[in-house]
Formats: sequence, structure tokens, C-alpha cells
Amino acid sequence: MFDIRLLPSSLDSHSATDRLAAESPDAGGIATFIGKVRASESDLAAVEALELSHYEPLTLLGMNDLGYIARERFDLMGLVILHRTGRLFPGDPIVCVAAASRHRRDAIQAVDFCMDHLKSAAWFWKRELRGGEWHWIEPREQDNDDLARWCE
Amino acid sequence: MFDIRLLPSSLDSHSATDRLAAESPDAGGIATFIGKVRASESDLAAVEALELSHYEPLTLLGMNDLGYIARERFDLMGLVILHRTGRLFPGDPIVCVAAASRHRRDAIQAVDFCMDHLKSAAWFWKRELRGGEWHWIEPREQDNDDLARWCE
Amino acid sequence: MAVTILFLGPMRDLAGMESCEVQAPLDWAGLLKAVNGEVAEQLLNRRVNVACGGEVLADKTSLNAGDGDEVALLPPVSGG
Amino acid sequence: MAVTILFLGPMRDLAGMESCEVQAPLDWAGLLKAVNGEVAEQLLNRRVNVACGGEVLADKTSLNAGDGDEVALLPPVSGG
Repeated sequence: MFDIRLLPSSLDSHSATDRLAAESPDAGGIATFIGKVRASESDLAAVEALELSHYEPLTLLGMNDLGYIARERFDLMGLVILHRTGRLFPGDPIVCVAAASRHRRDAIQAVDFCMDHLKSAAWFWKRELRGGEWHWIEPREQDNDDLARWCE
Repeated sequence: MFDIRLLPSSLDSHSATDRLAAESPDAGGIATFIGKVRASESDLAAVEALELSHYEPLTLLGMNDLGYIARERFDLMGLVILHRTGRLFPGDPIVCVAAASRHRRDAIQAVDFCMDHLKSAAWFWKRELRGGEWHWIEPREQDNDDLARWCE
Repeated sequence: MAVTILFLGPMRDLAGMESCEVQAPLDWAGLLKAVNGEVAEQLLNRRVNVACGGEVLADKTSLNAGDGDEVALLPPVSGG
Repeated sequence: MAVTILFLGPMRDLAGMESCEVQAPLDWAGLLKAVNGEVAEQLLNRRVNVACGGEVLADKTSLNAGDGDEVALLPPVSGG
């Protein structure tokens, strides 16, 4: 099962990973990462809302490309990449990446790989509402370093 | 939330990870790995059942120690390690490790770390029923190599 | 018809609008002139990309948008 | 009372039993004599551990089990 989607209103990670598990009976493991809207940032006011914008002609295409690259690179039986767009609130899932593989390290590494790419190289822009004001999120330097790990 | 348990009869990963997410509101991510009984092994007869034996005085203690080490090593807001014992069937979850952290790589790495230790250094013995006969599972060489990655 | 310039993410705030229409054809010099000073400055940053007709340009200075094309200004991303 | 020897995992099949009771005290030489040839051979493998009273012995040849102790023979694990 290869399920790659942009979700404008809600993201149900359990049903996606249940389906992945059901459709990958020979997989020995399922690795999952769920990114959430944090209730607070250290030293900053609480997050009231988060808004994810994207660019339709590029964003889903880029996610599909990422899925193909991950399937080439790792021995996967299934891969799920779900990403929210629009307005989200603390606790809401933003992104869910799940991979099924015969042996566990392929699944874990594929999730790690996809998340690094989604963080630094996918067409999303994120802003947070804190103290009644919107703040655009800058890419973290760490995210670029994380991405660089995958380039031989 | 730090929830480390041996489960003799069933393992509900969704309720464990839901609770982890609910009790870690400031976590930006939850990484999860679920190890399952595979329906088939390549070149081998289908798996009819799997039996996990353990040694009560050592096994849970060892899992708790692993949890402490993971908390020391990674910046975690919560950690779940659930491991089945007894008889299991194809598709059943054997192990669930989930970690919550502010930034994603701590959670992903903690799950990877715990799984490598559970595979090679936890007090479990596994046998499979295939073609009507029980076969003890030998440790995979790869698992020992995976574990060695964490030793500086 | 014309060329639509689309301002994505934080670029929208700098531009003060989501999009605008300008006359075709539109090249790199024309784009820099069509947008306000802050946006033009951002466009010179190598981490800001430009897409035309749904394709990210390898060399944004080679922009050559015709009638009906959508030109998207893509600031550095912050996804996941 | 006596010393209980517990055969874990595949060791159980080699021993043909889950556990047995032997007279206290039990040291390494006594353990090797108390078990059958296949189990004794396995015990010499450095990857097979011995626990006494719930503690894995750093040096299994230093085994010194007394009345009521449980001695567990722990073959290489295969968990997860």
C-alpha cells in the first residue's frame, strides 16, 4: 500500500496505519512518525493555532517523488505519507509517515528519511498564532543538517 | 509518561500511543515502532504461531533499565515499551515502542535504540510453529550489528 | 490574458497580497520591476525559488512567462 | 530445600524439561554434572549466561547457589 495524500481538514493516523498493517501481512514491522502542533514553545507564548500553506501544483507532486525515492532506497512493503494543510490547533497531527518492511531498520530509516525531506525540502509554509499574532516559522538550521545526512 | 510493561495476552498500541500523545502536549512528535508476527518468511512455510518465553525476574527489570538508559541518552517527554509474552498468531503485534520528544529526531532515535536493544539484549526467546513443528529463532547477525551502532 | 504572480507563504505578507496579474510576457527583469522592493530583495536570495507553469526553475533568472502562465514565488519552506 | 535449575528458551528442549531440583550447594562443576551432555556443552558457549537468584553472573564459573536459589540457564536471546 502506497498512500500519499494532502489532507485539508483532518488526519486519522490510526486508520492509515491499521490499513498499512493489514495490507502488509509479511511485514515484520511498522514504523510511524506523527508530527503534532505543540501546545507551547520554550520561552514563547502558547501556540493558539498553526496554518500550513502549500502550492497545489508542486506540493503533492513533491510528496509523490519523495515516496518513489524512499521505495527505491529502502526495502518497503508499504508507505504512508499524510500531510495536513490549512488551520490546525494544539495537539492536532500535522504529518504522519508510516512504513512497513520485512526487517525493522528499513521501516525506521524510511520514516526518518521522509521526515527529514518533508521538513526541509517539501513545499509547505507554516505560521503560528501566538499572543494573537501570526509568526512565520523559519526553517531550523538543524533540519538542513538532518537532510544533509542522506546525501552520500 | 513512562509506561513499560510485559503483556501476557494482548497489546493495544493505539491506546498506548494515544495516551502518550495526550500526556505529552509539548511534544512535537511521536515515533512508534510495532513489530508483528509475519504471515510468511521467505523460502519457509507459513508461520502458524509464535511463542515468546521470558524469565520473570530478569525480563521486565531489563526493559526498565533500557527505558532509563534511553531517557538519559535522548531528550524524551515520554516513552512506551510494551512487549508480548506467550502465544501469538500472524498479524499480532509482538512489541510496541513509542517515544515523544520536542524535536523529532530524539523520538525516532530513541525508538531505533530501544528496538535494537530489545532484539539483541532483552531476555526473550522466540519460537515459531511452521509446518506443524516448532523452531527456535536464532539471533540474526544483523541484529548484533545494529546493536553495536550505539556503542561509542 | 496575462501572467499571474502568486506569493506563497511569508512572501504573501511582504507583497501585501496573495497574487496579482501583470502583462505577458514576463521575464526576470520584468518580475523584479513588477513586485515591491521587499519582495524584489527576497527574490535575489538564492534560497527563494520561482516556479513557472508548475515547474520550479533551475535558473530563476531565465524566467520567460507567457499568456496564462502562473509564476509562483517560493520562499524557503518550513514543513513537517 | 534444594537448588532449582531452570531451562530457558531452546535450553528447555535440550534438557527435555523445564526445570529440575538438585541438592544445595551447587557450583559450576556441580552444574555441569547435574545437566545432560548437550546442555553442558551449551553452557561452555560464552553467549550462554547463567543467573542465580535473579542476577546474571558476570562470571558464570563463579556460580555458588545455596538452598532455595533458582539457577537459570539463559541461551542467546531472540526478542523483539
